[in-house]
Amino acid sequence: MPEKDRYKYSNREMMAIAAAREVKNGDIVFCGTGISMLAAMAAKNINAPLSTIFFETGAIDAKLEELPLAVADSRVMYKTAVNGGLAEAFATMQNRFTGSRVVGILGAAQIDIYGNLNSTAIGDYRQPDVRFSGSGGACDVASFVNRTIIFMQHEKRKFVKKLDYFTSPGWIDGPAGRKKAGLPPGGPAAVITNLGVMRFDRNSKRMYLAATYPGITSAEIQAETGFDLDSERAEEFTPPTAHELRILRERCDPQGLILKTPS
Amino acid sequence: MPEKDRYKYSNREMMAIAAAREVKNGDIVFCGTGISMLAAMAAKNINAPLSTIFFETGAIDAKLEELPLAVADSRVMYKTAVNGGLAEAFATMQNRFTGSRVVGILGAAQIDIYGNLNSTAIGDYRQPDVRFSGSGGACDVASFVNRTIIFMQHEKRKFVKKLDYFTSPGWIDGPAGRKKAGLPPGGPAAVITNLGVMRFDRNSKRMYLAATYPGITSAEIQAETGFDLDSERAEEFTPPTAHELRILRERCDPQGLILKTPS
Amino acid sequence: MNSRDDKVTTLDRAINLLVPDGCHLSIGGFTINRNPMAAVYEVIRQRKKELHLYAHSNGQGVDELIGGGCVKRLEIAYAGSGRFAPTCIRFRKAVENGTLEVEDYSNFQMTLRFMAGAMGVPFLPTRSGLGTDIIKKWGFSEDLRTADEKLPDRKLAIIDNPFGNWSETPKLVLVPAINPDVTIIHVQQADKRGNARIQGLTFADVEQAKAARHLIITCEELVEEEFMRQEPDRNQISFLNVDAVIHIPWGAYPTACYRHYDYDPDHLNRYRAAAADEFRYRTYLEEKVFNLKDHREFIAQTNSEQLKKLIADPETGYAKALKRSGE
Amino acid sequence: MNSRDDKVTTLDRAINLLVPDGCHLSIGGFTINRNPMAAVYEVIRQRKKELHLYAHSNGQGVDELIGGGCVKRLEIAYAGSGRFAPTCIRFRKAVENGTLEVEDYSNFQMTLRFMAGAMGVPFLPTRSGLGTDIIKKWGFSEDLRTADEKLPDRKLAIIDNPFGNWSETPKLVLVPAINPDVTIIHVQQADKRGNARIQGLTFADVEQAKAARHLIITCEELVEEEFMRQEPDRNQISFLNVDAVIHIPWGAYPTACYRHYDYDPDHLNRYRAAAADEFRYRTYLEEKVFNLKDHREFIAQTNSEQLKKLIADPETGYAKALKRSGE
Repeated sequence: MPEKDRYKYSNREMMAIAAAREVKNGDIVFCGTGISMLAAMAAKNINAPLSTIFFETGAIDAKLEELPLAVADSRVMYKTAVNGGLAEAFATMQNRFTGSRVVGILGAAQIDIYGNLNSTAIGDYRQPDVRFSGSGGACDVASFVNRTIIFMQHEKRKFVKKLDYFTSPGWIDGPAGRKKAGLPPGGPAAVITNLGVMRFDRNSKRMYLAATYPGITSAEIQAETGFDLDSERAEEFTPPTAHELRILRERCDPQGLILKTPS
Repeated sequence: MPEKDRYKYSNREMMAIAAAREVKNGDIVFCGTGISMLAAMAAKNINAPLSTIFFETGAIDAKLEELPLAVADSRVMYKTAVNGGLAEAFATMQNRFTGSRVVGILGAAQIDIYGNLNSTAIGDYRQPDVRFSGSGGACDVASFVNRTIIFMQHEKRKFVKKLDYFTSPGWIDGPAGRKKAGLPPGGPAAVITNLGVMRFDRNSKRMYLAATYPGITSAEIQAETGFDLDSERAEEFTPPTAHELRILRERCDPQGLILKTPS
Repeated sequence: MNSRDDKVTTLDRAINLLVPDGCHLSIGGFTINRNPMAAVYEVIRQRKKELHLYAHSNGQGVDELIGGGCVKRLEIAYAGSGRFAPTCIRFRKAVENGTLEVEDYSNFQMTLRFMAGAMGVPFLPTRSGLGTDIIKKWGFSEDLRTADEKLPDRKLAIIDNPFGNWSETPKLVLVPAINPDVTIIHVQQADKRGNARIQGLTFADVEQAKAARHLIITCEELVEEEFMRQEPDRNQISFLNVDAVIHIPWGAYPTACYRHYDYDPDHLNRYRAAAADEFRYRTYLEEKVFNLKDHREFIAQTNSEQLKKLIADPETGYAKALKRSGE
Repeated sequence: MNSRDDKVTTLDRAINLLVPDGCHLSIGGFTINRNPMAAVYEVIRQRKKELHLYAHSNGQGVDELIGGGCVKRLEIAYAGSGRFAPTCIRFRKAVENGTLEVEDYSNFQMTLRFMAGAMGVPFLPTRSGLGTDIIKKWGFSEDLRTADEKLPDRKLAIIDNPFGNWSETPKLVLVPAINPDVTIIHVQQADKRGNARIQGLTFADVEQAKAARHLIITCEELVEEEFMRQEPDRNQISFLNVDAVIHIPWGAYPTACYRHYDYDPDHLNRYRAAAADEFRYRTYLEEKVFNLKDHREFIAQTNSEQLKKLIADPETGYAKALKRSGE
């Protein structure tokens, strides 16, 4: 009997667990609100107990007894190692010694094949069809840190050939892109969507399909992607285990604030 | 009967009071250790009760129940408005709104006719005959703030045509000097020595003799000055009053730590 | 900035005096925490117009000022209220309708810009944004920048590192200083001279405060100066920077104030619903802002049972087990 | 930098491991307060050589490292111990004898250099020093700078403001970042993971700590992590930056440690007298450093009546009415 038949899980749970598995023990995990925070909490509670959750607002290693609904939620201030401010938080990521230990978890409205992100606007920048929140700390994190993990809804209009607005740097335009731009090394490591997991080719820095979720085909993913996605290396993703799900649900989001709310 | 015969005062007391009188009510007073701190305390206790004593170490409006022997003395930390650090303290002076309200009290090993200071070295910079402590915050204060008051021992080798090392900017080389260098306006207002008080000509920005202490002649002061000192405008200095002296001695330095120690 | 010994005043007077139409304003707080909401509502109530607004990641306060029709131009990194509005709704409408000019920066860039203003330098350097449209696309036109002497002529500048590859950094983004005409922040404690203490995360409030020509502080608690001086290590802002102090309990409501009260999820959800609809938003403004005399009246009108639920648990600093989901 | 959960070690081991000969070292503290003296004596005791030392206004610690023969090059703003030595004596002798190379900056410049290192940028800007010899005269030769890859090629750089006259600032001094191989600071409280709390003025310790590749913290009190987390607003340094934690009561002696003890005027006066004379200084080094096993022994040897007089009054944080005048 296949493991996955023994319990049900939602797409969002799958995504949170997929991202949590990317976190290594000892990582400093920069996260935002919503699913990225949940993934960071899951990682710390499951596979990376020595990882440190870190918010751009300045909270280092928050206890998170309840799930914050914003990175400035008072819940991130409780029993931290240090309560500082934005200046210190971003400096920690730009700092050459600590920055290289940070993994950033980001989301966006659009992504291109090099993992560059748009979280600012659709259409003309000065009078957009759709306006989003803007960079926040995303551009900073994507500029500074060693590794980023990106959450996306997998839709053709979001996986685009060309971003309407280029908010946060991925690999820019290929292997020399970041260096040419003047950015430190490091860049996106994985894109986690509701359909599968994408990674970036070591040489070309182009996105490829690394894993499909159970029941999803490469062709279905390609159909939802606005550029050609190499699927040669695609494997089937190992779904969340009962243990992972239990911790995610019971310890990380017992109120269902993220797992059960429409995004 | 002249007032001054009714009590005795030392040169150092005269200097402290002379500097204290330069402080205006509402000024933010940057001071160092020794006589400059004493002058700031005297001003606050005598003529400028709303002035604020401010140390480069980050202490704002310290209570100073005992006289500190260094600007990092724990005595400056007691009941301040804020205990910060160096970064905040110097930023307050470079800040365009607060900086313009700061008066800095400085000392030096050498001074020139434009009020530029040397507190670094005598002789060749790389292998000096005499090495001093170096700038500390003096160069910063002299660069940023609206007005400085300078304490000097009046000796020919200290009032020089050319500084051996130019540590802290006064008027540089005349009325356009600071602007040419890229510095904000403001600059030295008075030089207070053991012989008299010098000021700077409004137009030429050259030092002139503004006041001689009782019993001291302009010629005696010129003899101790390594450049020509205009003495046309010199008046006799009004010596410390009994009230000023009492507060200086009893409230500011009851242990005689500054007033009774060789400098 | 002044040296008066007692700066306590009313919000009505402070806003009237220090926030003229068209002024360059900065407000503290972050998304749904410690926004100076009492002051925001007073600015709207006084029908201030054409404000040039600066924030980094301010959600509720920025959105209400925009919704209230007070803001002409905005420089910001992130206009969102966390899970309550991933993109602020009145902000979004205003940008899409072309009624609000926006200049985008990153969060660190905005922080550095306030820090530069506080430090008295014209810019600070960072590596953030190299290669992106934050560098290339400017929201404000060059003409506007040239014409307005309160704006730097460039959004930012790129320079080669004058120290070669020192710090392994070949080039940098320089972001220009902000010196707002006035900054408004809400703090937990202040004394009548203006010494102020923020509890919990400070966000960029301290930099915003020190960058400004004038500073208005609203506080939950107005305490004795002696109390503030007992523990000066915990104070961030001294009287040197402060112009006005206003005592307003619940002054950050409906956003949170750590150790005092939580954000009000019900109110924020109702706000979101109202903000999405022009008619309902008009009604909201009339009922919750224009028809009320002041913040005290707003708080008095608010369901007291609900307020009680928001009061912070003394141990954690927030309202434990507060019902926060759904509409 | 590491993620170990227990970084408590001995000073002997930490210095041995993290302070090799020739390394670039930075020490915290200011003149006669909170110098990491126990660590300074251990560095001397281990006869470290050719150190490249960074400080801003460090008096006693810098002077003893120089006197102990450990320092080849020094970058500093102010080498003095307040009224106890307006110019540090062994420093002065070493410079006048040509045995110490010095690069001079101002206090703010040094602070900005550490801050740049902490922030991860190659420089920070200031207006300080324009027109002076701090800009024009370089202590380290261009050849040395070019040859040593741990030094920037220039002492500093002057640039025109790329934003025109924005902030009324036509030009600026850029000072290069410092990233020491190791920084040592002494704090009042730390836990075993390295979370640290400084009481009173922080000087530039926090910037020095965060700029460094490795960080050694000595502390007066080693406390439970839970204690540190009860009031995280009061902590300045997190475990993320820390390599080693060493519990050393009286670790700043003979300099002061606010809220714990005062500086020792008698010892500092005796030090000054010894420092002025070659023979007496040799004797001082033998008796007070080389012949002692560690700081504990140094403290045990010190007159306990005198130590008692130095203990801080709980109200003011210093030793009230301590006899401080004369020799």
